[in-house]
Amino acid sequence: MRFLAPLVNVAIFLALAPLFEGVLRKLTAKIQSRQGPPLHQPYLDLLKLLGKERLDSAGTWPFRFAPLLAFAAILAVAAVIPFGGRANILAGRMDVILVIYLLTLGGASVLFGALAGRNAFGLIGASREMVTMIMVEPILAMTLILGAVKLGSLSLAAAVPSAAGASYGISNALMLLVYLLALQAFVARQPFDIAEAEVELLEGPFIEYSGGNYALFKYAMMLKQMFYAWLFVSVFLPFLRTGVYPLDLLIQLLAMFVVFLLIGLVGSTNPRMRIDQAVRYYAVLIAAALAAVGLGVWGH
Amino acid sequence: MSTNRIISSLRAEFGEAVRGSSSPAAGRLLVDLDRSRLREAARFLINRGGRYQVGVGADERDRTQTFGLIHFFAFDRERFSIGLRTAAPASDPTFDSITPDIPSAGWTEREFRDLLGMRFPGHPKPKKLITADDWPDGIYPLRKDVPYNLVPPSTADVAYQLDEAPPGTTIVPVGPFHATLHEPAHFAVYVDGETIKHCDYRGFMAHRGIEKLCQTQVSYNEVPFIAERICGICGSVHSVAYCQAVEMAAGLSISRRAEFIRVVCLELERLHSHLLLIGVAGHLIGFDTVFMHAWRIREQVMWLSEKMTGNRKTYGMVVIGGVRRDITPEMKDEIFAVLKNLEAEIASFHKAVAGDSSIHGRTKGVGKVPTEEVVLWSLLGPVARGRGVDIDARRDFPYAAYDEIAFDVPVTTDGDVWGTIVVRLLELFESIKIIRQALDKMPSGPVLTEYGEALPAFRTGWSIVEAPRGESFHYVLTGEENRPERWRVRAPTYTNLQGIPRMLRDNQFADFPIILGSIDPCFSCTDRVAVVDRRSGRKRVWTKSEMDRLSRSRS
Amino acid sequence: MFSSAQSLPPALFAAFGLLVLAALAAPIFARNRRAAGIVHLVLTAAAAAVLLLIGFKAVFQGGMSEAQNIVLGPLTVPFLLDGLSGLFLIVLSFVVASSALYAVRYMDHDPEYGVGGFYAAFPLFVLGMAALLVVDDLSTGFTIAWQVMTVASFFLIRYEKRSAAGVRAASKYLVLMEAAWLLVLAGGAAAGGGVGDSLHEIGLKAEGLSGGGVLLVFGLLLLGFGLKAGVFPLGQLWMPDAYTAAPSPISALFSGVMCKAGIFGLIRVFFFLSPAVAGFDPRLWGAVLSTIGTLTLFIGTLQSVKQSDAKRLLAYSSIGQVGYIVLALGVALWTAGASDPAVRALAGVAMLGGLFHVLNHAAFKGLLFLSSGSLLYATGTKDLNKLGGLVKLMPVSAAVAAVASISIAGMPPTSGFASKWTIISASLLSGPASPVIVLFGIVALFTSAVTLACYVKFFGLSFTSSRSAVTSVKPVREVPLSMLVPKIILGSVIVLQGLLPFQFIGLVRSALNHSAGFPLAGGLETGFEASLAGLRIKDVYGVSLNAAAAPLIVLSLLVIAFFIAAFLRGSAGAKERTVPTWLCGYQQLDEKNRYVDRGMFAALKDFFRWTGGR
Amino acid sequence: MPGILAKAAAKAFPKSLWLYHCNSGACNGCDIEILNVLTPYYDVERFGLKLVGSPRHADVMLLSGAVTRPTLPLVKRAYEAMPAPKLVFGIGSCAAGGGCWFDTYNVAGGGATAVPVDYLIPGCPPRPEAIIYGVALALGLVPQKAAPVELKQVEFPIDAYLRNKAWEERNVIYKLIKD
Amino acid sequence: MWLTSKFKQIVLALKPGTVTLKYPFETRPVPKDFRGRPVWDHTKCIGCGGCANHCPARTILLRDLCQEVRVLIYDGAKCTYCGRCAELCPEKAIVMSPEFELAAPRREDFSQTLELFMLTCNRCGRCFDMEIKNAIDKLDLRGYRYDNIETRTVLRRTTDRMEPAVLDETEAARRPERIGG
Repeated sequence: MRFLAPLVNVAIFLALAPLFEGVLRKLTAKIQSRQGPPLHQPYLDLLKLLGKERLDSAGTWPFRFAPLLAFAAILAVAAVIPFGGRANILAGRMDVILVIYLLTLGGASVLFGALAGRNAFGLIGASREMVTMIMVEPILAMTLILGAVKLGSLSLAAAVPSAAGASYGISNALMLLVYLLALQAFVARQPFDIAEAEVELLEGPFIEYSGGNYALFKYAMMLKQMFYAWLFVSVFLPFLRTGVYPLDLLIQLLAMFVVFLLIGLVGSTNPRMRIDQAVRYYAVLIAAALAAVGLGVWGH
Repeated sequence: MSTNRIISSLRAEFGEAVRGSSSPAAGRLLVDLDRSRLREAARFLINRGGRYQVGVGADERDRTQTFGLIHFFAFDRERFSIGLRTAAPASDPTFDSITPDIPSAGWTEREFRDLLGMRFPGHPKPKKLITADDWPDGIYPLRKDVPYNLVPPSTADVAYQLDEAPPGTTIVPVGPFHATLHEPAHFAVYVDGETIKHCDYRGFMAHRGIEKLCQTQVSYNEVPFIAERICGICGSVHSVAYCQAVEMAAGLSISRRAEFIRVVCLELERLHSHLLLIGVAGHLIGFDTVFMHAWRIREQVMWLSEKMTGNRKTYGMVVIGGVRRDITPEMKDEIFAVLKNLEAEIASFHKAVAGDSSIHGRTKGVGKVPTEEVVLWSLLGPVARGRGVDIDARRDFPYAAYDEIAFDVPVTTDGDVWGTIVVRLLELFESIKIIRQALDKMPSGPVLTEYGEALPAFRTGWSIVEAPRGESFHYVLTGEENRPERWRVRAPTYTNLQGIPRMLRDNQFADFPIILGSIDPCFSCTDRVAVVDRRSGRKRVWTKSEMDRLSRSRS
Repeated sequence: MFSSAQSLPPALFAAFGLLVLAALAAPIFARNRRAAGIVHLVLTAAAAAVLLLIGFKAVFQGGMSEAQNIVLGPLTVPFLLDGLSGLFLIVLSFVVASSALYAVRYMDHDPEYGVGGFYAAFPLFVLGMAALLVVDDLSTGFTIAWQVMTVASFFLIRYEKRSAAGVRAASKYLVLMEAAWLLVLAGGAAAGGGVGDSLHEIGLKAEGLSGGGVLLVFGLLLLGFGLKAGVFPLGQLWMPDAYTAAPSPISALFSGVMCKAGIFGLIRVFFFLSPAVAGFDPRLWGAVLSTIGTLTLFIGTLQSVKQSDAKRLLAYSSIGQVGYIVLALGVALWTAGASDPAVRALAGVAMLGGLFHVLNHAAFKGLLFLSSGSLLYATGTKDLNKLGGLVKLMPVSAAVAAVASISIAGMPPTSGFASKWTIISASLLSGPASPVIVLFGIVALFTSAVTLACYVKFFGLSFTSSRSAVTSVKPVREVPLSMLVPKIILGSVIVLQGLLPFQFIGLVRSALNHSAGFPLAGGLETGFEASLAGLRIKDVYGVSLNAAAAPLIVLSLLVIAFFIAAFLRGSAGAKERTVPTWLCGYQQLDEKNRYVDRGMFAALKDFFRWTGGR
Repeated sequence: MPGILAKAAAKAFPKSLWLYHCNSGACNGCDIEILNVLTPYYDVERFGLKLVGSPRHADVMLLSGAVTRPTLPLVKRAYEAMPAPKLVFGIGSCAAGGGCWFDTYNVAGGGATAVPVDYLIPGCPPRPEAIIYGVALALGLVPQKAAPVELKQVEFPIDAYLRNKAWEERNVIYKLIKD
Repeated sequence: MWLTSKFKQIVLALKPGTVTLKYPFETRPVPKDFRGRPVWDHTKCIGCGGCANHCPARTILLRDLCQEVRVLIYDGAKCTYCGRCAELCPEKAIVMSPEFELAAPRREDFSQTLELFMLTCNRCGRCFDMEIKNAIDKLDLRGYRYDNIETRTVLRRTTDRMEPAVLDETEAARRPERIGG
């Protein structure tokens, strides 16, 4: 079972990430008084994209390589995390720093791809993406580190559900708030879909990608937002646990569903921020997260 | 200052250069001027509080062997509009450029450089404006000897020279197919980092050459249907403005009821246009929910106008002499019902949006232009009213039935994008008020005035209509063969768009969509050049060799 | 050849002799640039080989256990060749050999300047650095080594004599290095060390120092060696200018080895000299060092993002990377002084991480400087705004530069990741000892994202991106093989370091364990496990697993996921088609609308404008 | 497996059409109605349609407006920039046939002069329902209603033709019109 | 400020509920005066050409085939649905139908062809009087007796560029079989 667990993780992620995306789209539609697409629409989108021609405007290997790497990085993250509250065989060899870096690797490959695409819009998008990544990565890191400093371990199994039981303190509450405020930035939704900015940048870094390449990026984005929903649930709601794996899994997925509702609600009731405004906003969040970690170290 | 006083002061200032003057209607004045004093006279009018409206150039070689040029100025406080009419001999169509003094005249002059082959020495940016990049110089489509469907061969060097880049900037090419635009126009945005330093516009890609089309086919009363299609949003504005210009030129008076129905059409159009813009503005700052709900509310207006006029855009309603369809009592009730619902919906929408600090964050302080510069660039409509300039043609140059209707003109002094949006939100309520009054005060009577005689030829009229985006200006010179000799349209976007580089300067690139969106740009309006010319007696078909010769003779 | 530790000095002198010979022989052939280069290469490489052997021997078999005096005429110079010196000698010899090979063809590109002086100064510079690593005093020997190194490198920076900026950079460098020399001398004197005293003896003399005395001695030494290493704000004074002015192979040496001499000095001072001084508070000085390190890495890297000159970018980034090493030293010192044994266990981890980063940094930064040299060689410019689209023209250079860029950015499973992981996890886990170190760890994490931005920019603007006027007009070709080989060698070293970090950690550990007087020797193993399955910190707080990173497993995971992705992409049988870049239809890709450095990360640069460095 | 996925992708294609709006010189009317079909009352997203900004992501080009001389090469370029399989919808009478300015000096004609148009949706502007109908037609949800209408006042007396030798004349004149 | 706005926005969103129409599965009634596709009543058309003459889009083509046969071809692809033809038709033979579901893959699908049977009026040659008196709306008819068959000129040259495809379709349409060899 322990050997199968990474595969189960990957399978669940691959299978459900588009569904959650569908939930988001449906919810957005409802808020806009529309009927909205069917829940399974993202699957169709991905499938269709796979069947489409891949246009290559760069003709260089970084351009073709980037989508594969972006997808692979996030899939690797999905494989190692303790999904359903159970650490799998890989968790013993990985820790949260690795997860943070792997996520960064996924983001970086988007950048490499955008730069290879040579499109002015892609490059603006990429540079905004990078700025966002630089500014929100510490928040993500501190979310995980808070648990780490409390328990003195950076391991995935320990650090992620650190807030369990008695150690849930002021610091965790503060960090929860920060995480919620940064959630939209993690999943690149409004008001922080600054890098893709449909209206001005035409999907930014992805502007040159089509067909299967674009499908991989899209898929990677969906996986990423599922990861962040999972992270929220398992870091801040660790008490939703029974110890029975299938049940835990189900509870976790339900809680993630709720997180997605929240993402959808916030995403559809806010305008996009400008990158300079967003950077200032992130800086405040970083400060708050630092305060939370400080409190955590002092034992609150 | 009255019209008499401006004439006498012009005479005093320029003496013999003022050849004569006429007044085709109340509040309209035409002054004939020697072309050597044109620039001074333009500056004279501007210094006395005039606002530059537009220039009209015409090929009058078959009548007077000249190229004519009229610059129009509006005196909004004093409620009159004055045209400075000059002419240049056919052999030397050169006029002094007034652009150095009046930046908003820049396009007019470039336009006639392209279309009539006029020359404007002293123009700061004498570049191509209207014709396609590969259109050969030396063929001027508005000249009467060029057939309407002439398609000259491409010239070899087709690249348009963009403006010199300010140091340290690169270009972000926006358009013609870009999610912000929805219409083909190209903006070369020069950015330093993310900050916009300069912007070059290469538009007029939706230029459809309506005038030459009309040269052979269309008569007076088909023009309104084509005029409506100058713009898909403010269609009625153009047909009303055209019809009013013809009616003014020909001295026709139409029934009062028709005038009230025109007001209803115009205001319905303003309602749907403003809701559209507010929605689009939401979309442009990435707030799609605002877009969806604004358009959901707007849809009622569309349904209403579909019921009223038979087309979702109030198309096909206005003709010379009145309107085509009456408003029946049942329809009147229905309009009232829809208005009631609409008012409630807009009010709750207004409440939900107006106080949202996240929207303020994207719109306040963005695209700021000081009030003095607004006048200098002749910005119009909500773009000007949102920046503290109180102009509204409905009040300043009353037309149709607006003289009988009481309404407010909302003005804010924010000077930014948010101001223009607030003005539009408030105008929605005013429009509802106006429609209610119009329906109440509407007298009975016929809606279409019949008249038996052909319209008199070579009379001038120009009408000013407040479109949702600002003042629309139509100039008509009536012609002989049941169609206008010259028809010139200046849509509000034509001048507002010229101010865009000024509004963009030193803003973030992320604000480009909303700044551009805040003028509610309508490139098709701008690009129309709807000038109807009388059928030329000397029409001739160009042979290939002649065309080749012309193509070579440029430069 | 060297049967015992006693045979090391003769071998060392043999190497020095070879270097002197190179300095004398190579300029003779200066007429023929290549011949001079080859003569220089042969002799220098031979010397490097000897140094490498010495280094390995010292690291694995143990060097001298205490300093030996060598009498040079009237002067007595204490020599100490222990594991630590050996480790640095290994680094030195690798980078020196690569640079010497690289220089043969590289020096062709600028025929305006003669190569005689260059090939005379190069070996002497190496000699100076090598000597600095083995002298064990703060007076005579130190002075000789330091002056040889400084004067030789001064002439190397001045290589482009007719460039005013280069000459100014060289003069500034000289003045500051002499200042650093004086500071170190003063530090040694303040500690009571006489002429010819070995470090050990100085330590004995300074035993009774306390309070102000400690502050004076260690403050002076920190300033002196910090100036050399390039910590904030001292590094900013000379490093960017000097690195940019020097020819690229020399920049690689500067960054890969010379600034490590400062680190070496800091280690000697804070780990070998300090234990003897009773008044020395390791926690205080650990805090000082780690604060300086954090400031250095944060500010250096942020300044690096703002550069548009490839070599300046690399130079600022070197400051940043030195910051990581100094942070590691600081954390090691701090935790070593902790009372909690669990926390003390982390000192060894931090130390290993710091020294591992020294190895890594030498490899990837050396490679990056050589890459920037290749850019300059092939295109004639190192301005990132004028480069672009070279990936097709210089595929091998692009590939190795990509490896180095990914690696320095710390992306798993590369070498940069392994060392940064070690440093960061050590500092994060020291939390109970001091919350501030956790903050430093977070800053280090944040900064590694900034480093990524830097190198995305470096790689993107030079190799991918679009062809500029320079790169599309000039016939750009891949650099010659003799310039590629050293880069490929360094590239393979990077890959090895990334995938087999435990081997290199083992090397470092062995070096430290074979360094007489290293206070943490023997304690390096506690709680830290480096094996084929990766690196692990465990049992520190009685927790079975504190942190773990396994490059090989990550690599295999990534490869599997990569194949899943590739399968997905290709599965539906879609075709590929080449099309022009889409710029909204009207414009084509050209010089005016290609993206330049100004716009990259504009918001970030604005937000961090206060860090300076523009 | 690859074959199955390819088939599935082909099947998913009509259910997930991403629209790329390309205005080649329209008056705005059709563009607004195109946006309008996304709004709550019409909401084409329920068929999986959505508007995208880059032609690289598009399946359908929504062409509105007569193709003007400056946009003719640009529209072709945009079409080239779309990955196959791709469809083109000509929205409005201008894109369908050039509209009222189909032959002026700056207009090249309807959408078909630039790119192969798969579905035409005439109307000035077409109602949002008409656009949805066009989409539904492409998705195969509704039958096509428009068909050429041919009306004759009377069955022409054959003898009249014969008397005037009109049958031959007719062919001559039809040919004349055709040329 | 921000939060209250968000609440108001959510209320704004929730109050109307989902308003999406079910079209194309259910059709909303079309307003009664809606101007959809114009429909010719061939029993009423007198072939005067007023529609062709006054069509702003010049989409109606009128040709004489021979003395008795006049063809009216309407190309719906260019039509702007303004209703000008219906308004001016003296016989009210054109009705703007509420039909708007016109999408089709081919241009020809929108065309209407009328074959009109023309007779010579044996009274004054003047056939009808305009009911609308506006001078600018006059139908400058040249009569509909066409007898100059020898020159084979086309009666009314409304456009120079009628799409050949439309005419193709007309050509292919069913015609009376030729009888009698």
